[in-house]
Amino acid sequence: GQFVQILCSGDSLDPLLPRPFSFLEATTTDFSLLYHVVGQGTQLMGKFKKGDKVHVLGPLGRGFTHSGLRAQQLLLVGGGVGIPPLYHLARTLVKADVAIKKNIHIFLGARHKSLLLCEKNFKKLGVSLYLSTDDGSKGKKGYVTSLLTAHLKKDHTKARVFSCGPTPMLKAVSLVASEFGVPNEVSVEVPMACGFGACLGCALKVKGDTPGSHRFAIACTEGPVFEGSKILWD
Amino acid sequence: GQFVQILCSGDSLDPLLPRPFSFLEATTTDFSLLYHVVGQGTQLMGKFKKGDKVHVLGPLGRGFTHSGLRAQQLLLVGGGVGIPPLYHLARTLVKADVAIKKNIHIFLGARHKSLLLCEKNFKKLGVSLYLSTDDGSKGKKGYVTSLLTAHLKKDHTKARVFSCGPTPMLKAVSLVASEFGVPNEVSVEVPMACGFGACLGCALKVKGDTPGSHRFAIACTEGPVFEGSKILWD
Amino acid sequence: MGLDLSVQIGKIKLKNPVLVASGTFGHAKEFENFFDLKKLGGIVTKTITIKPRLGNPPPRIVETPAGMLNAIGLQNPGVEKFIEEKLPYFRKLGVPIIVSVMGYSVDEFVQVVQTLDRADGIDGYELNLSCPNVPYSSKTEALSLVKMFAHDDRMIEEVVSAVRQVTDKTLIAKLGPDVSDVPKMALAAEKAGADAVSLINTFIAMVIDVKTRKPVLANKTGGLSGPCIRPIAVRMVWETAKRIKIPVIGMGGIMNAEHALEFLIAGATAVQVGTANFMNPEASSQVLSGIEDFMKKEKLSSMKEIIRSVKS
Amino acid sequence: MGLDLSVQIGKIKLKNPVLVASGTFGHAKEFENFFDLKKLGGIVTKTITIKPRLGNPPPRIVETPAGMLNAIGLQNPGVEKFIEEKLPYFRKLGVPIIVSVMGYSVDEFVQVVQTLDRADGIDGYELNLSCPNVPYSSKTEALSLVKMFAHDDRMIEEVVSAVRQVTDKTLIAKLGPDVSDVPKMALAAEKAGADAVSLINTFIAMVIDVKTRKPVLANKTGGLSGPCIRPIAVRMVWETAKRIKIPVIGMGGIMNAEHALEFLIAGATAVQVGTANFMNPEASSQVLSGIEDFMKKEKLSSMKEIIRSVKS
Ligand SMILES: Cc1cc2nc3c(=O)[nH]c(=O)nc-3n(C[C@H](O)[C@H](O)[C@H](O)COP(=O)(O)OP(=O)(O)OC[C@H]3O[C@@H](n4cnc5c(N)ncnc54)[C@H](O)[C@@H]3O)c2cc1C
Ligand SMILES: Cc1cc2nc3c(=O)[nH]c(=O)nc-3n(C[C@H](O)[C@H](O)[C@H](O)COP(=O)(O)OP(=O)(O)OC[C@H]3O[C@@H](n4cnc5c(N)ncnc54)[C@H](O)[C@@H]3O)c2cc1C
Ligand SMILES: Cc1cc2nc3c(=O)[nH]c(=O)nc-3n(C[C@H](O)[C@H](O)[C@H](O)COP(=O)(O)O)c2cc1C
Ligand SMILES: Cc1cc2nc3c(=O)[nH]c(=O)nc-3n(C[C@H](O)[C@H](O)[C@H](O)COP(=O)(O)O)c2cc1C
Ligand code: FES
Ligand code: FES
Repeated sequence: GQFVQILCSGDSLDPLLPRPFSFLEATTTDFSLLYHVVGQGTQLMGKFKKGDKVHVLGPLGRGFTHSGLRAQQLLLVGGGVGIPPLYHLARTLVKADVAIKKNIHIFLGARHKSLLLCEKNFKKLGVSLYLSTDDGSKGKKGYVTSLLTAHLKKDHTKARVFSCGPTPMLKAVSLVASEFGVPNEVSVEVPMACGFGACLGCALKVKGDTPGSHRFAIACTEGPVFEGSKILWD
Repeated sequence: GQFVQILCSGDSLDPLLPRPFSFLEATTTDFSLLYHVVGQGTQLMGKFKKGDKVHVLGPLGRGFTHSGLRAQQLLLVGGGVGIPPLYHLARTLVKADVAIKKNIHIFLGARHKSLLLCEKNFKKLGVSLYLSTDDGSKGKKGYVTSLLTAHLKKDHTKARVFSCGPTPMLKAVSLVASEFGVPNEVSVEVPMACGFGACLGCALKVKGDTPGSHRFAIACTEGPVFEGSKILWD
Repeated sequence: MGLDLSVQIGKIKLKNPVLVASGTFGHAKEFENFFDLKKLGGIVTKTITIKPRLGNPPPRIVETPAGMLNAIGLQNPGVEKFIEEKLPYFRKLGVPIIVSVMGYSVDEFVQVVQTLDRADGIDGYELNLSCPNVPYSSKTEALSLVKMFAHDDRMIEEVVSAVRQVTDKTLIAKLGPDVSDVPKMALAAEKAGADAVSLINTFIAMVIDVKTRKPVLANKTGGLSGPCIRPIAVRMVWETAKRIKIPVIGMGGIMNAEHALEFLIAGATAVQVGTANFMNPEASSQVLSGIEDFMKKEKLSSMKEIIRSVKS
Repeated sequence: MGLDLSVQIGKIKLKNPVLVASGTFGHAKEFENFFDLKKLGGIVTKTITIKPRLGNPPPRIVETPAGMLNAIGLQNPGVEKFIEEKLPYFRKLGVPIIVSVMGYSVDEFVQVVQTLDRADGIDGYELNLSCPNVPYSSKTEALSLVKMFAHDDRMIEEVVSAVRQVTDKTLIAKLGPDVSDVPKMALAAEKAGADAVSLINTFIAMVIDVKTRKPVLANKTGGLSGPCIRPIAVRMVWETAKRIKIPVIGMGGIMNAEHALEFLIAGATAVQVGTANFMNPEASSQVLSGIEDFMKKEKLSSMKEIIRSVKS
C-alpha cells in the first residue's frame, strides 16, 4: 500500500537513508504505523519520544485498488510487516463503504504467533480472519497460502486477492491466484533510497511491452502495488 | 584535569569519534560531569535517558598536581566548560585535606552570567569566589585575568595558579602568572580522537629540550595539564 | 542592495550556483510539489544514451556508512524518447537545462549530442565520462583496454574534442575520482575545448553480504556517493581549480549550504546537489537559501567574493 | 575440533588474520590494559623514518561523516630511538612485529630497513609508500616530480627492489588508494619481490572551515580513514586479489568482525584494524572473537574456507 519515508537518525548521517513504512491507520490529519525492529533504523525509531519532531515524507506510492470492489469477494493475504497495510486497506474499504465486511476475508501468516500482527484490529473491524503459523503456535500449521488455496477451492467467484509480505509469500500467493484465474495485487518490499522516483534504485523486474521481454519498474512510484501477474519473479 | 571519552552516538557512526569531558565529581564508583551543548555529540548526549548504557573510557590523562600544596595559596582560574574540572580539583583537595579551604581562591569568567558554571557548588564548598563576566551581567565586568592580576598584586606569596578554559584565557592567565613569577598549571582543550595516546592527533606545541626548539606534546597522555610556562602559545 | 548569486559556466549564465546532479533528480517533475523548481541555478538530467537502456537488475542500491552505493546501470529511455517525452517538461521550467550524455564509443557520444542539438530547450551538455557501471570501448586500438574514458587523459581529450566539433553549446566534462591525478584529466578536458569540468562522479565500490558471500549489488560494484566522500571531493576540487582556467562544478556529499560553501571556497564556481535529494527533496532549495543567508551574514554581494577564497 | 585461524604472510605465520594498522595503535603499550595483546595476529608499528620527526603542527585531526582526517606528519622518534626505546616492549609481547618504514628517497628506505635489520625481534617490514602528508623525492630524475611513491608503479618497483636486496625478512608494500589502477601498483610490488601488499592507506582529503575559509588541518590536507572508505577499500582488495599471487592485507574502516570478513571474503588473507582502535580500544580483539564465532556458526575450520570465497 501507500507508505511514508522516515528519517530514523535525525541529524546523524548514519544510517543515511530514510526507511519506508506502510500506514496502519491514516486520516487526512494523522497516521499510525506498526513496525518490527530489524536493524539500525528501526532501533533508532524505537527511541522516538512523544513530542519528538521527525522528518516524514508521504504519502508515497500507489496503493491497492480502492474502487469497483463492492460486488467482489476480497481476499487479503498478509505476512510479517506486510500485515499493517492490509489492515489499512480493509479498514479504509469498510469505512468508505466501498466493500461489505462479510465479503472481506483476511489470511495472515507468520513464523510464530507473536508475529501475527493486527489480529485484534481485524477482529474489531469485524471481518473474517484465517490464521496460520509456520510452527503451529496459532491457527493452522504451515503457510498462509494453503489457507488461501482451501478458500479459493470452495469459492472463487468474483474473488480478488490483495497481498503484502515477504517476497517468497507474494510469489506463492500470486501463483495460487493465477491458478484460479483470480486477479491479484501484491505490494512489494524492495530496497529504496528516495521513495519518490528520483533515484531509480527500487527496480522490480516486470513483463515488458512485447511478449517475453522484461523491463525494470520503479517500485516506489509505479508501485509498491503491482498486478501479481505482471511481475517476473526470480 | 583528568577526563573520560564518551561515545555520544551509540551504534551510529556519525559522529564517529568519542568526545572528551572532565569530571565534575568523581569517586571510585561513579562520576558526574557538566557539559555545554555545542554540537552534534553533545546534542545526542542531551538525549541520554536514565538507564541508558553509554560507552565511556576513563579516567584518562594527567590531572592537576594534587600534593605538596598544603602551605600554598591556590588560585583556580576557570572559564566556560573549563570550570567543572576546577571544581573537581577544589573539591578533591578539600576532601582529601590536601589544601585548606581558606587558601583556595576561585576566579571564574564567562561571557554572560548564565555561563558561570558551578557557582553554587563552589559556594557550598566554602572557598572564596571571584566572578567576572564580559558583559558585566554578574561580578566584575571584563576578563577574569584582571581579577587574577588584582589578587596577585595584593599578595602572591606562595601562590600557585591552576587554570582551565578556552585557549586565549589560558594563554592570558599563563602570562599573568609568569609576570608574577608564580607557577601555573593549565589544562588544555585540544581536538582529540582516541584520548589515550594511540593516534598522536592531539598535538600541543611545547618547548623542546634545547633552548629555542619546540616539540609536539601528546596532550591526552602528557596532559591535558601542562606547566603553563612550557607551552608555546600561538 | 540585492545579492548577486549569478555565475557563468561556458555560455550559460546561472542565476545562482546551485544545480542538481545527474541521476539524482528523476525527471524533475518528481520534485515539483516540494519547491519551486524555478529557484534552481540549473538542472543536470539523468544520463541519456543513444539507445534506451533497461538498467541493471536489482538490487541496485545499498546503504553504506554516511553514503550509498548505486548501480542503476544508466536506465534511460534513449535520446529520441527523452526528447519526445521528457524534454518538454524540462523546457517549461525556465531554468538552464544541462543534458548529461554518455556513449559506449566516441561516435556514440557525438551522435547523442548531435541528436539533442537538433532539439530546442537544451542549454548545455555534461559528458558523463566516468560512469563506473558499464563497459566501454574506444575506436583507438591501443586504448581499447581502458575501462573508462575518465581514467585516461587521452581518451578524455578524444571524446571532448569530437563532441566540441559538433556543438556550440556549453560543454561540461564530468570526471571520475578513481584516478591518480584529477587535475591532469581536467587539463585534458580543458585542452580539448570543454567549458567546465564537473567533479566528482561516484567512487567504484563494493559491499559484500557476509552471510551469502555475495556482493550485495547484482552488478557487484556500484558508485559510492554521499557525505562520506565529501572530504575527498573537496580536495579534488581544490587541487583542480588551481590548475585549470575553466570553471569547476563541485559535488560529492553536499547536504546543506555549509557543504556547498566548502566547495565554492575550495575553488568551485558552481555546485551540484546529489544524494541529498533522496533524503530531503528540498535539499537543493535549502542549500540555495543557506548560501544567501551566509552572504547576508558576511555582508557579501557577489559570488566572486566566495569562489576560490580559501586562505592558506 | 579446534579452529585454525592461521594464515601465512611471507615468512610470517600469523596465528590469526587480525593485525592492527600502522599509526593507530600507539606503541602498543597504550592498549595493554584493554586486552591481552598476545591475542593479536600481529602488530604493525607507527611508521618509522631514519631521523626523528616532530610531526605536523595542530590541528592534526578532524572528524568527517563516518570518518576522520589525520595529518600527523609521521611524528616518530627516528629509527635509532625506536630500536632503543620502543622495540623492547614490542619484542616482549610475543606476537609478530611488523615495522612500518618510510623514507624520503629510495636510499632512506634502504637505510631504515638496514638499521632495523641489525636489531632483534622484528618479523617483517611494511613499506609505507603512500603516506600523503610529506613531500617525496626520488633519485631517478624523471620521476622526481611524482609526489608519492605509491602513485607510480615504477617508483614502487624501485623502492621494493632496493629494500628486497637488503633484507630477507617479510616485506609488505602498503599502497595508497588515490590511483587509477591499484592492481597495477600491486603487480609492480609483486614483481619487485614484495611478499604481500597492504591495502589501503588513507585517501588524501580536505575539510574547509567556512567561517575562517581555511582548511581545518594545519597541513591543509589529511588522510581520510574510517568506515566511510570501507566500500572503496573492499572493491580495491577484491580487484587486486584477483590479479596478484602474493597475499593482500586488507583494511579501511573495519569496525567489527563482519567488516573484517567482508575483506577476507573479497580476497584479503589478513586484515588490519585502524581507526576503530580510537573509538574502541578492544576493537581488534573483538574482531578476532567475532571471526571465531562466525567460523563456529558456519562450521568452518580454517581460513582457507573464507579467504577469497566471494561468489559471483
Ligand atoms: C513500501 C514498503 C513498506 C514497508 N512497510 C513496513 C511497515 O509497515 N512496517 C515495518 O516494520 N516494515 C515495513 N517495511 C520494511 C521496512 O522498511 C524495513 O524493515 C526497514 O527499512 C528496516 O530498516 P532498519 O534500518 O531497521 O534495518 P536495516 O539495517 O536496513 O536492515 C537490517 C537487517 O534486516 C534486514 N531487513 C531489511 N528489511 C527487512 C524486512 N522488511 N524484513 C526482514 N528483514 C529485513 C536487512 O537485510 C538487514 O539484514 C516496508 C518496506 C517497504 C519497501
Ligand atoms: C580534556 C577535555 C576536557 C573537556 N571537558 C569538558 C567538560 O567537562 N564539559 C564540556 O562541556 N566540554 C568539555 N570539553 C569540550 C568538549 O569535548 C566539546 O565541547 C565536545 O567535544 C563538543 O562535541 P560536539 O559534538 O557537541 O561538538 P562538535 O560538533 O565537535 O563541535 C561543534 C562546534 O563547536 C565547536 N566546539 C568544539 N568544542 C568546543 C568547545 N569546547 N567550546 C566551544 N566550542 C567548541 C566546534 O569547533 C564546532 O564549531 C573538554 C575537552 C577536552 C579536550
Ligand atoms: C542513484 C544515483 C544515480 C546517479 N546517476 C548518475 C548518472 O546517470 N550520470 C552521472 O553523471 N552521475 C550520476 N550519479 C552521480 C551523481 O551525479 C554525483 O556525481 C555523485 O552522486 C556525487 O554527488 P553526491 O554525493 O552529492 O550524490 C548518480 C548518483 C546516484 C546516487
Ligand atoms: C591517526 C592515523 C595515523 C596513521 N598513521 C599511519 C602511518 O604512520 N603509517 C601508515 O602506513 N599508515 C598510517 N595510517 C593509516 C592506517 O594504517 C590505515 O591504512 C588507514 O587508516 C585505513 O584503515 P582504517 O580505516 O581502519 O583506519 C594512519 C591512520 C590514522 C587514522
Ligand atoms: S526509491 Fe528512488 S526511485 Fe524508487
Ligand atoms: S587523542 Fe589520540 S593520542 Fe591524544
